[in-house]
Amino acid sequence: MSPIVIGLDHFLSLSAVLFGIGMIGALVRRNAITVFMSIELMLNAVNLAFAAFAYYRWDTTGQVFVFLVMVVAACEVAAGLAIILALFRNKETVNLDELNVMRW
Amino acid sequence: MENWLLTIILFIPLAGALFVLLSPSESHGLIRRISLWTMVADLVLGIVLFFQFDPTLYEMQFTELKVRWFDIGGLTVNYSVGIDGISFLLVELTLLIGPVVILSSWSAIQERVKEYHILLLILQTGMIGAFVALDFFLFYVFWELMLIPMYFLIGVWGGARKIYAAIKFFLFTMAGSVLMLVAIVYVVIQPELRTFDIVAITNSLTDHPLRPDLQILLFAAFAVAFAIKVPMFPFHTWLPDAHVEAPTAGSVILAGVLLKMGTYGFIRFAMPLFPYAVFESMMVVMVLALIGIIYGALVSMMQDDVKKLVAYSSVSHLGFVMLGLFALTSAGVQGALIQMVNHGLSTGALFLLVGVLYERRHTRLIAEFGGLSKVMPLYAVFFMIVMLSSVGLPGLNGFVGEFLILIGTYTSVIPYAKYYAVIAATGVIFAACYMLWMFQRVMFGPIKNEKNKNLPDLNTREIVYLTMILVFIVWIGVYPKTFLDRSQVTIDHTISLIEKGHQQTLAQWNPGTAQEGILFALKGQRQ
Amino acid sequence: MIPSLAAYDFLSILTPTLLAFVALGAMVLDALGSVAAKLLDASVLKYRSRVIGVFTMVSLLVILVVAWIVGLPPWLGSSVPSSGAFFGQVLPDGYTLFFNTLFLIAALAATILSLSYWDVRQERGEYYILLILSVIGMSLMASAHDLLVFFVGLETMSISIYVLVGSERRNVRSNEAAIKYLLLGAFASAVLLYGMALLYGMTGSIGYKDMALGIGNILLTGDATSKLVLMVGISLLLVGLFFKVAAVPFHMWTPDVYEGAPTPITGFMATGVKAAAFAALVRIFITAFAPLWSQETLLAVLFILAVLTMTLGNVTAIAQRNVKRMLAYSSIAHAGYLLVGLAALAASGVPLAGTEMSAIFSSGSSILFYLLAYTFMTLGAFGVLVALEREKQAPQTLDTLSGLSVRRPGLAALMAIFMFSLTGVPPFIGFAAKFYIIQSAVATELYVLAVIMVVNSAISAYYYLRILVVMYMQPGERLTITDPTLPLGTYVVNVVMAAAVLIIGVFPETVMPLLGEVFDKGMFYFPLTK
Amino acid sequence: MEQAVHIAAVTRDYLVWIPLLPLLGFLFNGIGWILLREKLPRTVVNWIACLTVAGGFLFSVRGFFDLMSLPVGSYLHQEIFDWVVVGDISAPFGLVLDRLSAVMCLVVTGVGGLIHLYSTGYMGHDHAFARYFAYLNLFTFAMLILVMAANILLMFVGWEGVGLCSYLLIGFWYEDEQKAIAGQKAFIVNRIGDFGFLIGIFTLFLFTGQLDFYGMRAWMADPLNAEFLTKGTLLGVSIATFIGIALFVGATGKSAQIPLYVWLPDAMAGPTPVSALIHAATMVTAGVYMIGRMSFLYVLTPEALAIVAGIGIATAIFSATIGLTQNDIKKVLAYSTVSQLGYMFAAMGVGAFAAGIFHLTTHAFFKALLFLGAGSVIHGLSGEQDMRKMGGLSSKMPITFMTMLAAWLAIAGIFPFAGFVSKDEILWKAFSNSVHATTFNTAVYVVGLVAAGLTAIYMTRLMMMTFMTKSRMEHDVEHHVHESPWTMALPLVLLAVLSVLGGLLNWPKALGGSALFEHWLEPMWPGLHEAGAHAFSHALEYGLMALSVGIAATAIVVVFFLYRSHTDKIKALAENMHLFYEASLNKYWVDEIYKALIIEPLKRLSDKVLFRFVDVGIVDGAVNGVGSVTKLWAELWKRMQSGQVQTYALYMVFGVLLVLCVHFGLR
Repeated sequence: MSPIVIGLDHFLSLSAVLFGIGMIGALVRRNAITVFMSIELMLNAVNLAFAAFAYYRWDTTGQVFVFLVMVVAACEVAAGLAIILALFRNKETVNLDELNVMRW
Repeated sequence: MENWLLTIILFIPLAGALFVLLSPSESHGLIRRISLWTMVADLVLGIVLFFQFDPTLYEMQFTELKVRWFDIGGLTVNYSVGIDGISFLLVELTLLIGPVVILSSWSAIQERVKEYHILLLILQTGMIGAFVALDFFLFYVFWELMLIPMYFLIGVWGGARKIYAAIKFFLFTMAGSVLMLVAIVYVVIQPELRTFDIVAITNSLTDHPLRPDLQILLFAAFAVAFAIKVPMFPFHTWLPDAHVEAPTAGSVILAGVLLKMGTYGFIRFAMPLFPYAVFESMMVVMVLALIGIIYGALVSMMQDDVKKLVAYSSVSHLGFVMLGLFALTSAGVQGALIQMVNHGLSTGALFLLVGVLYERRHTRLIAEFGGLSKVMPLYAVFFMIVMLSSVGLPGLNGFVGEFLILIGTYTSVIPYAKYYAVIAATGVIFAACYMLWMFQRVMFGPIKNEKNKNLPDLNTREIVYLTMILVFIVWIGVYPKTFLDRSQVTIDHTISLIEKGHQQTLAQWNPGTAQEGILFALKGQRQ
Repeated sequence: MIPSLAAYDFLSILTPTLLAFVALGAMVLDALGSVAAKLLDASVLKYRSRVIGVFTMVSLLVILVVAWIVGLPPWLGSSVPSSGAFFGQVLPDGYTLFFNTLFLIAALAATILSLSYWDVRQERGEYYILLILSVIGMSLMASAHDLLVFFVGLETMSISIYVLVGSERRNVRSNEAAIKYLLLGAFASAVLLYGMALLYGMTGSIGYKDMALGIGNILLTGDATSKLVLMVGISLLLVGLFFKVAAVPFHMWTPDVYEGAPTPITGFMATGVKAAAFAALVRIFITAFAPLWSQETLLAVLFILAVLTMTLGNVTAIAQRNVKRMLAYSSIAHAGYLLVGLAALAASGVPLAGTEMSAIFSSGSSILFYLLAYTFMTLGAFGVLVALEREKQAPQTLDTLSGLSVRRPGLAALMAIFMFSLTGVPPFIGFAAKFYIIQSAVATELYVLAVIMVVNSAISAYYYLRILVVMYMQPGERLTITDPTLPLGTYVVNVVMAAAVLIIGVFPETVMPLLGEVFDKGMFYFPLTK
Repeated sequence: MEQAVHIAAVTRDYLVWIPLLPLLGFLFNGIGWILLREKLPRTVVNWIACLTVAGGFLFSVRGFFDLMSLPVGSYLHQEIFDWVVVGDISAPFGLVLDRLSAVMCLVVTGVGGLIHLYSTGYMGHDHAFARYFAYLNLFTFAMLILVMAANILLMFVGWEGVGLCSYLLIGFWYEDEQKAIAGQKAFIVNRIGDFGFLIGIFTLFLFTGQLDFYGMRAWMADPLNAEFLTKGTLLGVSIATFIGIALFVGATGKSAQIPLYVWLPDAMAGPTPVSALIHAATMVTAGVYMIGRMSFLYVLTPEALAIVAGIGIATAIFSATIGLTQNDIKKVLAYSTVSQLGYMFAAMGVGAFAAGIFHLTTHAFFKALLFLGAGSVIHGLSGEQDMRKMGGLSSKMPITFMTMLAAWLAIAGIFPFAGFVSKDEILWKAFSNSVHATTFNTAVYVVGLVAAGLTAIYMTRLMMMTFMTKSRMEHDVEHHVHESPWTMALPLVLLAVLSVLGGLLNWPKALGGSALFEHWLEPMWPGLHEAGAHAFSHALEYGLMALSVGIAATAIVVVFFLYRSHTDKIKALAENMHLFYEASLNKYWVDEIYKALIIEPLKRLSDKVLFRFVDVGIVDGAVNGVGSVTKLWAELWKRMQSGQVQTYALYMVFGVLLVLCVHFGLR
């Protein structure tokens, strides 16, 4: 029996799975922070895909992209946490179900 | 001057609006005088136009001024205006109505006088523009431009259900015209046309018509827009509401000019551009027109509100016009055109008279009145004459139009023409019924209602503007030649265009329908 | 090889650079302000943000002027396509110039409105800095010729906007709007990024030009899997952009966020953000996705989304009583109209260099024109709202507007103009814009789309007119005017917008040829050759 | 088929004055009334009114003599201006005075003038006298237009014009709602007739391409064309017949024939002189005149003529039976008018055009006289119209009585009064003419004879109840009964003379006369030689005359004695013939039937069905329905916006799936 060669498809599948998990998390969890982290997970899935492609194409662009995504993610977290904090000050909760002052 | 005449006429009201805008809003007298003199000046120029207009030409006249406006998708939109026999009469009508409405609202309108007059003046420009525009884009701009002032006139100065009426009016018209917009765009970007020039398009499309099925689609798009304005039977329900709620001036303009936009659109655009569709849809249009005639008359018979009665009678009258247009005979179309003017005059006058009553009694319910001839004899005389003209009494204008339409239809070679004419002719009977009955209930009999005991009779102002209309009611009735001559050539030309276009369609596309030869069938009938 | 560093290559980043300096200046002012507050007394803080605001306003104006003075001549002058600056990652073309102008106008208006909006509320100095940063992002999005730059721009813009939306920190609605926008935005960016990743993987590049070539090759020679993955990537990328332009069903955030955000920011988002998103969208369409134009499926997607967006936006707007929320739905609807233009673009044939492209040009320029028109109308409308919120610091509903024509005739008249323009009635700019879109749609034989569009504009008449109804035809509630005199700025904005709406509406020639230029001559870059 | 006389038009410029003068009178009085109201001096109005008509009369006389001097077949003509001239439709405003219209003009202006004079007295106390005379002049104008019109379209102008005036004059005292409604009824019923008339005009123009009378006549003179009209069919009848019937429908309206006669009795609401002028002498005879005018068409279509004759004679007998029992003096006269008009149509129908026109003339004399007499009675009794409240006036109002006596004998057809000559001519023609089958002719004759008898009966009844029986007046009324002033008496006398001697105008050959009138009109009727009389011996003619006179005389005598002495017998008679009596008294309930079968259903249809159901319900309902459906969707989609972030995200996911599906599903 020949050893399994880890190929591009595997990386991609993994990243797809991660992305899916992150998406589901973002859809089902009710705590704003958790949802936020799920979204970070999606971003990381993307990073994985980029990295994989970069590696198999032997092309650095992808890796550069990964760095930028990380930076952007960091910024988003920074802004996001600040906003969540402000919200918590006013509403004493970060449960997304209770954020429905504005609807219809 | 000559080249600019039309443009000046077109924009004088707008200039007037500007002056009104600049004048202080509390000095009502000034505002009213400015607007009045603007309209009068326009009317005077209209008289100049009357004498400079050459009745022997069917081509557009006063077209010298043509300015490039802007390009779109490689096509040039021009500012180009002009009139031929068809638009000429309607423009003159509009110019005549102008001062009348200002006078009619002299004392009736007391709040927001400034805005009111600005809107009236803008509306005037819009209406004239729609009649004189020779560029499709320009036409559409004016066509829509009329909506805004009318919308406000109904909505701000209207009656109890004004908002409903105003929105209904706007949405109805808008819904119709947007489809026309698409159709217009489709037509102008046709590779063989590639222009907004109405005359050029008309000529080209009668020489090389569009594919038959396309013609029918486009015709439908145009027809709906115009049928709503006319209004033809199923699309008429905005009219009673708009009329009843609108202030007197609004109703007068609505009946006097705006409704003519629809019929004008048919004869100017829908019919010459899509001649094949005209013949294909003839049956439908005719039947709708007939329904309009009978139905409008019957419904108006039982109305308890005078304005509503007159509104429904408009449906009936405009039905006649449509009948005449689609009869495609010289007499029929000629009659239709005259009838447009007649309806503008007599129905306009009717609304003015109702307005006079409303101003005095603040009600329009027939039951509230009765025996007015006793207290308002002069009013009774005017009312009587106008009523008779609307009934179509020979010697007054109404008869000339209706007779020409009916005989034009009866002698037309289109299928079932005779039946159409006969059925339509019954409308003349019903007209007598509802008008006379209304008149009898309002003017005759003893004065039942105490409030009517001492109503003041017409004052000078009212006499003046009513007389302005009355003159033409009699003139057209006794000596219609003045007006017929000026449109005859154009109308014959237009009809020939439509027939030619139809023949061309049959020849070039060979749709293989039974329509062939309709035009020359039955010619032997007169052996 | 070394790319040519011709002077105008740097025009592409001129605006962002200048803005960056302005932001820096603003920060310095901010810092100085706080220091001064420490040294002197806290009362200084009251003026700090005002000062920064004015500074921002002035410098935005300057940049606008500079951008034109410096940008216009080379653009009109040259006919050679530039390979762009930074290895062709950004393109210094008329397109960029146009959108920079748009963004600057929006930002300028937003700044001025903010000045009058905030001086009756408490605020922080970062506000204007964030505003400037978001403009930098937008500018990058417009000039980007490379997914990387585009992404950076996008995020720069988005993150600043997130914070701006939440800048009324004491206001629950503001917070809620911010967090909703943030979460969904991040979610959308993730989707977008995933699409980018797949595209990169398939085409092996992130530059639009090379991507176009790659896509072309795959379509010609690729196997099924790669085609599939490619399509997934493209779809996800589009979805990310559709989110920003608020196309149904990616619009859900719009009403809430627009309602919660401070009104000037709402105006800014409705115009700037939407414009930026469309800038990127059109650019990617014309360059990177050029080979796809032959694909029915892409057209189908646009078709369906356009119909959904227009119809849902317009119909739902009817049910709204809160004016800001209503305008939010109306902005969705207008995104729909723009999508019609995009569909027309996609339907006008593959843009091979050297082929007859008048159709492309006209539909492209019609999109630009519509964006311009939409910017003016919407900013104007929000300007009026800002003015009203000064006298009644509560969400403006149809009830608070009632009788406005008596209370404030001027504002009412302005509002009326903007409403008619949004409805698309001549002689206002909205009509001309719609006309251009319809024309291009019909020209590319998208008749159904055109008809649906006009029917929709008829529907839209209903709710736009209702504002006129309450303003003019209903007795007003006797509302005591807290501050009868509006700051000059607001009036200036509103009047200027109204003037633009009227003048450009009557004379489209004032801008249209220029927009044509954007596409047909100059430096716009078409990747494919026969 | 056109006979030898060669038609030639002679232009005369004074023709215009005939209608123009009354028009001027109308303008003067009308405008005067509008501006000055009662302040306008009464005498001026009177003079203007009468003189203008008199002037018209003089010009008519001039035209008459002019015609005499001209060769047979030529007619006077004046074209004033182009009226309706469109495409191939040419209807100039032109007047024609030929032998036929000359007669009519003389009648209209002559009798009309007398009635104007009479009115000056009759309306002496009315405050709106200026308005009255304005209307009266306008009527004269319109009637003259009708008579002198050179083309059928212009005739229609007059046709509707007189209708208008009758509307105005019936409703002259508009404060009384009933009067106003009566006027309205007249106008609308006439409109129904005019509908037919219009159709006639259209068809005529469609097939002949002519509107001008003499143009048509010339056109039909061409055998080919005539054949085209007779052979060609429309809706199953020959074109000529179709046109003939359509035009006759108009005539039934204007001249109050079955089924459109219902307006005329109500029309008595107007001032009595008006009834005399419009609803007896002139307007109502317009239909007869029209048929005479169009004779060249009718000779082509015996079918149409048969219908005319049938309807005419039926109307004659029908309304005569109603006249028997009416108690309102004017109502009796009204129904008698209807009946007499029926006679005229019968005459036209059997092709005895001259006889018809002649009866028209004599009838104008004696019926006008009867009305004026009745008017003077009413005037004298200060407004009383019910005959049961009269009686014994012969002594109190001698002039009125004497003159009415003449009229009575005339209409009853007693030798040698005018009525006798004209009526007998009709009966004889009906018997002898060969246009129709003999049976038909005989039927017409017999019915006519009966109707003549009935006429004698109800007229006698009227005379008895009014004048000769003992007074049944209320006391205060009786107190100031007075003979009318000379202005009213003079016309009575003149008309009486005419009623007595009018017969001489057309004294039959059989009685050694020369039938002047008939010869005078001869050139007007083309192609009647074939339709001429069977050869009958004079003896037969004498016999028939004697018969009719005898019938009339017996009727008179019987009724006279009944009313003189045996009033109880009358009651008994009424009792015996109870059913008939009721029916006749209630005019056979025709008005009620019309109301129930036509008017009410129409009202219900237009109100309940068309307006409330169709218009408000369906059409407008649909419009508003669209609106509310849209609103419904709006609410629905609004609810989609739950406010929960993750649902939004979920929608986005759906969106992604949608996009992917489109991408791949469409493969």
